[in-house]
Amino acid sequence: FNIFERQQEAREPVSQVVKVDDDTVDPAIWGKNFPLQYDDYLKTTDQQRTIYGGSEAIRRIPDARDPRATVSQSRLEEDARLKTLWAGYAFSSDFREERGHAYMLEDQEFTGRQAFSKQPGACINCHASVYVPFKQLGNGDLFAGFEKINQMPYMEARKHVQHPVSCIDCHDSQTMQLRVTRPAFMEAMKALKASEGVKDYDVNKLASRQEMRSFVCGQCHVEYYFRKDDKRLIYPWGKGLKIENIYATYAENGHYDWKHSLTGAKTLKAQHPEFETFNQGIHAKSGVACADCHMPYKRVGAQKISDHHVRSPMLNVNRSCQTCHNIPEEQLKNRVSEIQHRTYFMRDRAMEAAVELIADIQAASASGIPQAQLAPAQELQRKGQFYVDFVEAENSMGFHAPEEALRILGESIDYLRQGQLKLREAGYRKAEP
Amino acid sequence: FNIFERQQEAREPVSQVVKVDDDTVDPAIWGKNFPLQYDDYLKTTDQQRTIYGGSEAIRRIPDARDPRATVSQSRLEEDARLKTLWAGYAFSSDFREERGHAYMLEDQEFTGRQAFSKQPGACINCHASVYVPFKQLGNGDLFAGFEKINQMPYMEARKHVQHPVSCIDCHDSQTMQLRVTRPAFMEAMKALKASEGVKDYDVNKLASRQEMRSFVCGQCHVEYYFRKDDKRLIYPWGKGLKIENIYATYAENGHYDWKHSLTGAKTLKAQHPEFETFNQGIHAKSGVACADCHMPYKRVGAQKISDHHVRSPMLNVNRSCQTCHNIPEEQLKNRVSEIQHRTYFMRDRAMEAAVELIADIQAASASGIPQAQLAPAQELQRKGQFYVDFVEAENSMGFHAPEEALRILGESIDYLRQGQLKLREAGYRKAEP
Amino acid sequence: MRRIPSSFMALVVFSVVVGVAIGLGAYTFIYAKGYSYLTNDPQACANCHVMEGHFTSWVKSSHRNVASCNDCHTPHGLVPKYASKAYNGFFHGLAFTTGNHPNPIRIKPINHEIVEHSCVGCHQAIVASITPPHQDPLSCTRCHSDVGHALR
Ligand code: HEC
Ligand code: HEC
Ligand code: HEC
Ligand code: HEC
Ligand code: HEC
Ligand code: HEC
Ligand code: HEC
Ligand code: HEC
Ligand code: HEC
Ligand code: HEC
Ligand code: HEC
Ligand code: HEC
Ligand code: HEC
Ligand code: HEC
Ligand SMILES: [Ca+2]
Ligand SMILES: [Ca+2]
Repeated sequence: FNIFERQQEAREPVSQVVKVDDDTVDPAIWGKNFPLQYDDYLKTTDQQRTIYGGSEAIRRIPDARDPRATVSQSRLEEDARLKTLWAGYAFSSDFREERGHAYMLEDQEFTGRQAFSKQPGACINCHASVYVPFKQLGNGDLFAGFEKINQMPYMEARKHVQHPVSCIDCHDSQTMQLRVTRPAFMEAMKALKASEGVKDYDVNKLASRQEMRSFVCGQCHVEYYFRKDDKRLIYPWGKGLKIENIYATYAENGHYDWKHSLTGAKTLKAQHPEFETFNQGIHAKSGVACADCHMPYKRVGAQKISDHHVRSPMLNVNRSCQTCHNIPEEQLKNRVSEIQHRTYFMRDRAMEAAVELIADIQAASASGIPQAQLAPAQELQRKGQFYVDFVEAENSMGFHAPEEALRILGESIDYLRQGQLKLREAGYRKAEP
Repeated sequence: FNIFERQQEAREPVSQVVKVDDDTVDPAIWGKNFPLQYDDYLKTTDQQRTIYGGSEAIRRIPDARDPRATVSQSRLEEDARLKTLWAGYAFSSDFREERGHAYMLEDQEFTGRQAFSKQPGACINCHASVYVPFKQLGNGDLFAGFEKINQMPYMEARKHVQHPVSCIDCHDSQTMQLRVTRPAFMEAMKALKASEGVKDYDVNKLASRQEMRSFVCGQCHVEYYFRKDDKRLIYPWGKGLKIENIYATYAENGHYDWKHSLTGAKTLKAQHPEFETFNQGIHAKSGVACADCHMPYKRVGAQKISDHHVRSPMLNVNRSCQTCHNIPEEQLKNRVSEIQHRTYFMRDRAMEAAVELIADIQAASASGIPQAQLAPAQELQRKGQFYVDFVEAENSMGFHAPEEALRILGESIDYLRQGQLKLREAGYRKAEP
Repeated sequence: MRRIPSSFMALVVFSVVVGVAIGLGAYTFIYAKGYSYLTNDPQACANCHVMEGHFTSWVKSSHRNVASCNDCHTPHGLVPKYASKAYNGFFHGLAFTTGNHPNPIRIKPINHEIVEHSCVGCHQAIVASITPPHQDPLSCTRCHSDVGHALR
């Protein structure tokens, strides 16, 4: 009966029921050994909204192109200005609130963006369990397999994977120790450390356990780009993790994601820079890791385990926050929503400035001002828009680093408004309304 | 020797050596009963710089108008743009880093601002021990005495006071309980609470002890104005403590501090809004009070006393912060300087926008654009400049409420840049350089 | 599991040195009740008023009935236990007498390490799955900082 069982559990926390090795992709097999973690892992199918996070399950009728019966709410419908910002780019066709890990593979395969333009195989890197497929494609060489997938068209790459992120992507199969499996992340960390004077950094050898509790997430929750010549997936950290470092990297290599269809500017799309942003915040500086908040410990019987139901901490405040912050749940929620509302308010001002600048460049161009004289404004659109997008695309609405988010938005407004001024210096004058 | 003494102390903390009553202004007399607090109180003559705070003692040769042998560094010399912001106002003639309480009376009496224009008696309210003088002038009625001082010219009011802020300004002489003594603060709190739906709020009756540990400072470390018609000293909190509430109050009553001499805008000067800013920060929201950081408990033998050497916590990190933050001193200092550097960086951008707008209005006006068409830009100068000044004048360089400070600066930039755009809409075009 | 931190070896050596230097320390040790360190009574710790805050908040803490000061603050095993007590008793007595210590008091790394070991010592069962052998230990107090006493 109960107590006896629990004492058993306590003594022998890990019961090896089945053998798992470095080629076992299927989480159900790992789940035989670790049923508690596996049960929670399966729960990432849940959908529940918080003020700015979580996600809402919207029913839809499956069709031939897209068999999904539910999707998340559309962010483009929530704020139509985003379509103006991304005019001419796949994101303007379909962009939704992200949801739990269980959906990552289908959401990628069936997003409207696939219909807008052909997507590259490099996409797969963060939407599936790729560790074993990489090894297989590379004949045992992870990096070689990664290169191969990068070169494929998406639909071909898709055939090589089967599962969303799985146990093997974060864990060593024999020790269950955390480890990273993404070549792009390993390279980027090496470049980052090199910029700080540390040579030949090998993240799997040198990172502490506490660092790994963030690094496993940093494999995917990061800003990235595909190098124009070879579609190579790269995390742009060679000059540092801050937005100005990343922007400097793009300035140096001239990268742009697309040519803005309304203004002709060579624009950039920022994508989920959670890891970069989190690192500028007080929690990272205090040694707190992603897993502390998004996979807090929970007690199950006589054991403490990491909650593998990765989700918004606002759905689990008690475990996620209250061990460190001994204040009532209501108050903690207020703290978060205050930070988020403030960020949203400034994001709104920056978005307003962005669409005004875009309208102005369009009008100025239409009024016959030559391209050479539009260039300074286009340059400021590129920069200001990347800055506001960096906060917009980051998924905590400012919480991960509230001050950094506001700093970035303030700068964004400055660049965008200065862009408008440049056009006036070039002779543009707004028509009377 | 040491240990024996300490055990004695523990037993008898308060020894009433002399009688002190509600008319005893001289702190030396109170000091007979509380020598430990008095000793620390005297130390506010110390001058030591921190990165953004404290103060530096600059020697000068005393002269007939100004007998001071030391002053603090000039803020106008540190950033000459301030003179442009305040053109035509007394602050553009002399504005220095504030220093310890011991100097408050002399610094006010001899500031260059006194020579620039006649200052009102209302100034005295926050630079001297006025409680007993108010009572005397009002024949026992504090408010009546306050009204009288408000009406006097500064130099006449000066004759009625003798000491900088003293024990009686914060303490009840019989119980040593905290209490507030400034009619302007009592009125302002009543108005503030009324705006929140609480009628007839009496701060000395209703405030908790922990609140009082901030309110005694909020008597002076606040934004204020002199009502144009009767020179009445008022803290503009009738619509709330946030900058937009304060600005709305000024918008409603049409108040302005001076007419900007370069642009003709009806401008506002923000002054030390520590209390207002602090209240928007995470510390206030967590129940931390001014005294917790600026007058931390210190142990003297077996007694715990409040350190009456009111100063920058950066000179006293162990006591000021480590009671709550169990991290190394170096790390705490880094946290503070990171917040401050970020604020300073954005303040710098906002200042730049402000002087550009001022230059543009000047040039637009010189180029013959009529006043009516300058008005929208002047209005935005008034607003944007007040916003940047609100952070500039606040003395923690953002620390008291880092996110609020950045939000305000971001908005400031938006207003100022929009002001520049308004001028272009009015036909102004910058001359080629 | 409960490996003794190597720094304890230094402690043992130290306590021998103390034995020699005891002449100097005796005054402090006796009159400042530094010997309180040698007992298990929490009241004894509160003999020094700088410890009072810790004592009074321990009384209100979740551990008041299950762990006293020494259960957390001294290593388990007789030699290291008394070595650490001599070390702390001596230095804290000295610090108390001279008043020469930070206030609020800051725990030193070596004593912090002892505390972390104590947590795992009692809670071995429940934390077994999160403290696998051969991996860096996680700091318990990073999350559970106020289990023993919140106030300082
Ligand atoms: C101190 C706690 C904390 C840490 C550490 C932290 N987060 Fe978060 N995270 C939050 C909160 C709070 C939110 C906002 C949730 C909401 O709005 O519902 C959030 C939101 C998110 C979201 C969007 C969630 C949703 O429900 O839509 C993602 C994705 C995310 N975080 C990933 C990360 C990653 C990756 C890291 C580490 C690099 C990290 N977080 C570190 C607390 C944290
Ligand atoms: C292999 C890539 C990958 C890894 C590794 C990864 N994530 Fe994610 N994560 C995603 C993708 C993709 C989504 C969006 C899935 C979707 O919307 O279909 C996502 C979604 C999320 C969400 C949003 C859930 C919601 O309800 O909105 C959170 C929170 C999150 N991840 C946190 C983490 C944390 C914490 C870690 C590390 C412990 C982590 N992720 C590791 C790719 C990854
Ligand atoms: C570096 C990792 C990474 C790469 C590469 C990546 N994704 Fe994602 N993707 C994520 C993460 C993390 C999320 C969840 C956070 C978010 O939505 O902002 C996500 C969310 C999504 C979503 C759900 C939300 C939405 O945007 O509608 C779709 C669809 C998606 N990705 C498609 C793609 C496609 C198509 C590509 C290739 C062009 C791609 N992803 C490449 C990491 C990545
Ligand atoms: C990252 C934060 C974190 C760390 C590190 C951590 N814990 Fe916990 N601990 C928690 C949370 C959250 C809970 C609550 C779980 C629940 O309520 O289901 C908890 C619960 C517990 C409990 C059980 C409380 C009960 O329900 O009776 C014990 C005992 C405990 N922890 C001890 C430890 C020890 C010992 C360590 C160090 C080896 C440790 N913890 C490290 C966060 C942490
Ligand atoms: C996105 C990353 C990620 C994935 C995927 C993942 N884990 Fe984990 N897992 C973690 C993290 C982070 C920890 C905490 C490790 C630590 O503190 O050292 C953890 C810890 C564990 C532990 C140690 C005990 C505990 O609960 O802390 C086990 C066992 C475990 N995971 C099993 C699994 C299984 C089984 C799966 C697949 C069903 C899985 N994990 C998938 C990130 C992941
Ligand atoms: C492992 C410990 C830990 C966890 C878990 C944690 N925090 Fe924190 N939090 C800190 C530390 C440390 C600070 C820095 C201030 C300090 O030293 O007290 C902090 C600061 C904060 C602040 C003030 C920062 C600001 O910008 O105003 C807020 C708000 C906050 N945390 C909310 C949360 C919320 C919400 C969660 C859960 C989603 C959470 N924290 C989880 C340790 C933690
Ligand atoms: C959580 C701690 C904390 C609280 C609470 C706090 N302050 Fe401060 N204060 C600081 C820090 C830190 C600085 C920056 C000091 C520096 O830069 O040297 C500062 C700076 C100041 C300065 C300028 C000091 C100088 O050396 O130039 C003044 C004046 C001030 N605070 C007044 C107040 C008032 C009035 C309140 C309450 C309404 C308050 N503070 C609340 C921490 C605090
Ligand atoms: C009677 C008005 C008044 C009261 C009450 C008052 N202050 Fe001040 N405070 C001042 C003035 C005036 C100065 C500047 C003096 C100068 O520069 O000559 C000042 C300066 C300071 C400084 C700057 C010291 C430095 O080195 O730069 C700090 C910090 C400060 N006050 C904090 C507080 C705190 C905390 C309280 C409440 C416990 C408080 N003050 C109460 C008027 C007051
Ligand atoms: C509502 C309270 C209050 C009133 C009224 C007030 N002061 Fe102050 N004053 C302060 C505080 C608080 C400081 C310290 C903080 C600072 O300098 O920003 C200060 C600082 C000063 C300083 C030293 C720093 C500097 O600005 O060079 C001078 C001089 C000064 N005041 C003069 C005046 C004069 C002249 C008047 C009347 C026009 C006046 N004060 C009215 C509260 C007040
Ligand atoms: C600017 C405000 C201010 C002034 C001026 C001031 N005090 Fe205080 N005093 C405080 C505050 C705040 C406390 C903390 C009270 C509390 O926590 O209830 C305090 C506490 C005390 C206490 C109680 C014991 C302690 O140290 O906490 C004594 C006694 C005391 N003060 C004496 C004096 C004497 C004597 C003077 C004049 C030399 C003086 N005070 C001037 C603000 C002030
Ligand atoms: C009486 C308690 C107390 C004191 C004293 C105190 N703090 Fe805090 N501090 C807090 C609390 C509570 C939070 C909110 C986060 C949390 O809950 O841990 C916080 C948060 C912070 C943060 C994170 C906020 C942000 O914006 O990033 C910093 C930095 C900080 N404190 C620095 C300091 C410094 C420096 C001092 C001394 C000048 C100080 N604190 C004094 C209680 C205190
Ligand atoms: C002789 C007076 C005295 C007694 C009795 C006393 N302490 Fe202390 N204790 C001090 C002093 C003084 C310090 C500060 C030492 C320093 O920081 O240098 C201190 C510091 C500490 C520290 C943290 C500093 C460190 O070195 O890590 C701990 C833990 C501690 N004491 C625990 C205890 C325990 C447990 C007891 C009872 C068994 C106890 N104390 C009895 C005076 C005493
Ligand atoms: C359940 C465990 C536990 C018990 C029981 C306990 N403590 Fe502690 N003590 C701690 C921890 C943990 C720390 C370190 C806090 C940190 O680093 O965050 C600490 C730190 C200290 C410190 C150093 C100062 C500080 O606050 O960091 C002193 C002094 C101290 N304890 C005294 C005592 C005394 C006296 C008692 C008995 C009345 C006692 N402790 C009981 C766990 C305990
Ligand atoms: C002497 C044994 C002992 C030591 C040492 C000890 N604990 Fe405990 N602890 C217990 C017992 C027994 C309980 C159950 C108490 C109860 O149920 O009320 C407990 C309860 C807890 C709880 C759940 C109650 C709460 O406060 O949330 C946590 C968490 C915890 N311990 C963490 C720690 C940490 C962290 C340390 C080290 C700093 C520690 N313990 C040291 C015996 C100990
Ligand atoms: Ca989501
Ligand atoms: Ca100063």
